[in-house]
Amino acid sequence: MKKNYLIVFLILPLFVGCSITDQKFDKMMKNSFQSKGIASVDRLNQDDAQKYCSDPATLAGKGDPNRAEVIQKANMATIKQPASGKYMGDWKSGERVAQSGRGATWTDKPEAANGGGCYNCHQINKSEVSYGNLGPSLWNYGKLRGYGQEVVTYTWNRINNSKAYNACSNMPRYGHFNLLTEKQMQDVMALLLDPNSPVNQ
Amino acid sequence: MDHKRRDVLKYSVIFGLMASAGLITTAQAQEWNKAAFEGKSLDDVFKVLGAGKPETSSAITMIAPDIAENGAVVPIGMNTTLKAQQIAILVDKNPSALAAQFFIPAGSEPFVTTRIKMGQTSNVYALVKADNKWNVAVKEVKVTLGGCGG
Amino acid sequence: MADPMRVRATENGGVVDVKILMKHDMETGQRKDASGKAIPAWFINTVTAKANGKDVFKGELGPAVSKDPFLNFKYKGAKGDKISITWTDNKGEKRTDEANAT
Amino acid sequence: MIKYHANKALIAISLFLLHATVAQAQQAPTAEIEKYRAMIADGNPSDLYEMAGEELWKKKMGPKNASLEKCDLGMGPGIIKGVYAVLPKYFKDTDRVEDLESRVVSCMESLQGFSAKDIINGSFGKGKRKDVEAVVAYVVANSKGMTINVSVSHPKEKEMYELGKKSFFYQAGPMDFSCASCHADPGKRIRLQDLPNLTEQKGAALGWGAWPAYRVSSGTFWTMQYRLNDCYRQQRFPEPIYISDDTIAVSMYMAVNANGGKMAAPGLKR
Repeated sequence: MKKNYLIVFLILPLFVGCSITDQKFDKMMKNSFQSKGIASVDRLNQDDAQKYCSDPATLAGKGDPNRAEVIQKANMATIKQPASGKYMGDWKSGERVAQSGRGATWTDKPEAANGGGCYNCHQINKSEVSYGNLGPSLWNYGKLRGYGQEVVTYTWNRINNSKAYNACSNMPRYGHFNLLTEKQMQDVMALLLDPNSPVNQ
Repeated sequence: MDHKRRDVLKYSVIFGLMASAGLITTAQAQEWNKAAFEGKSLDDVFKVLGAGKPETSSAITMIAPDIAENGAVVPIGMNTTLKAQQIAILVDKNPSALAAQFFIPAGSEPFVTTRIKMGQTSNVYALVKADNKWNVAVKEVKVTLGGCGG
Repeated sequence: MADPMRVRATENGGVVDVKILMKHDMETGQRKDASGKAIPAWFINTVTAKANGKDVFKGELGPAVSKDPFLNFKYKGAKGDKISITWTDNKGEKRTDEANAT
Repeated sequence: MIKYHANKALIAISLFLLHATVAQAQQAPTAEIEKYRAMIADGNPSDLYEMAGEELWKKKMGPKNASLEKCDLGMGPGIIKGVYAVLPKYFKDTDRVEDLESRVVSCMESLQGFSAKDIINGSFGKGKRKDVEAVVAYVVANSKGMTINVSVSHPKEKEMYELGKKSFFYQAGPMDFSCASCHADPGKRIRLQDLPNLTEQKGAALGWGAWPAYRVSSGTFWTMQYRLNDCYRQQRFPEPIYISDDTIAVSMYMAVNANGGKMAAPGLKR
């Protein structure tokens, strides 16, 4: 292990000019954060996708496409289809999940239910005027795309792990990181894909 | 920049002491219509104030936004051509309808603005007593959820 | 002791425009602290304004008035008027500050 | 309207079209929010913190019974006017790049004898930290309207900027967020709140130039340190330590990007 690190330290500066900054950066991060509540410092450890998407060049569209594909495949492999085979829950509960932006911060209790925070970034039901635009509008989601199994599976997968389709998607991986329960995700599915949901009127 | 404003300010503190020394009457400081503020509904408050069924008046202009970015601070005010003696601000869907009331002596303008809390989207009323007659104006203010919501 | 308020008064065409900011938490009595205990109501309930000793405005506030309350009113007056604002809260605490109309 | 085909391009196009029409319909509520902001702009309760801060600046306090009037915030001892527009900056005596809050804490320690460690371990709005916040309000108000002009001429300033940039893009935590997730594109919003693009001058000037601010939702005055602390909380990160290098580095990144813009703080925010 130690030997490997040594080699990396010796070789890296030849290729990457900023490795000194990298070491200083790691030290700075280590010294600048503390665990609080459920948010412990190990949250700063990055997985492959997070590493890849922390490079401004990647965000500017100059990332390595092969690496992106590897990340997408790995994330696709993490997605579990619902054990019961049931994709749709109750759209009314789904609306509540979409409205709430709570959960997973150091002020949240571990046992408290998380929200999806969907309206933070998406238009969903038109009657809610306070919505963000970081993500596309989901108004008439099912009405526009149809209610077929392919749409259902795609939507389920996107909610579970958006990085399966786009390595640097801005959408949280709700299933992958257990941010939402299976039932909550079924309810959000219904909000988007139940023909009776106000979203599809 | 702000220094002009600051110059205007002169502190004179220690009012508790003045009150206890009888320099102001405590009765004067403590007139507060408890029953009106404890009224739950609009009608409760109208009743306590003796406003009965106030008439809707176009002579009252409400100063309020259509949408409030946060319910903790909603600017509400009113202006009127009526000779207002008393002005009350009420919020239909707050736990207690009356937010504040104001008394306008002769020589003061029939105008006031303040900022209130609103728990949810609601109609807001400006109730005005002028020439011993009660008038009212209404406006809906939408309260939105904002930020990350966490 | 209560914190000072900020009083600004500007005369224009014989009308003095008075703007007041008061430092107060305006607790509604409906919030709970971290341990789930209700925080008791604590709010300014009366505000009186005098110009050169004469009453020019009176307000009765409920707990639905925002934290750090703001009030704006107008009266017929002149530059140099001495404006004195006093608030009282439901615990009997008081505060008076003064400003001259400019 | 459009029938579903298992065709990603079609989905993309329909999303795009939908998005365009939605953007237009959205203008109404945001325009109303602008009106709301204009209505509360006059009468910013941060004035009350400013007044308290001015008193605290001049008041003799602490184990050394001294005021802060000899504090060098970056333009020489006691100079307040315009100083917030040139911070963060490198200080020789502490051999560190400091933001305003870090510098005020340094002065409270060196001039007044208070323990910086105690202030760092404290909480926002409480104890000595409350005094720092009031002093910040007072100092910041004295740079209102001035041009942001933060230096990177010292090597440590340059380095702090680079570290801040790296941190700005550092994605981690259970929601995969970095500062850049929300603040690296123009025209974005969370709910109805505009998200300034902090990677370019115009957005950085808007963002950096508006804080510290009185926060309407909590009814408190938020310094930049408080603002950043809550950004990291919402990012689902662990807690940044008060006036730690990371918080100053990220501030440095935003401030330098904002150079040339106007300092509009103390602001009034949702």
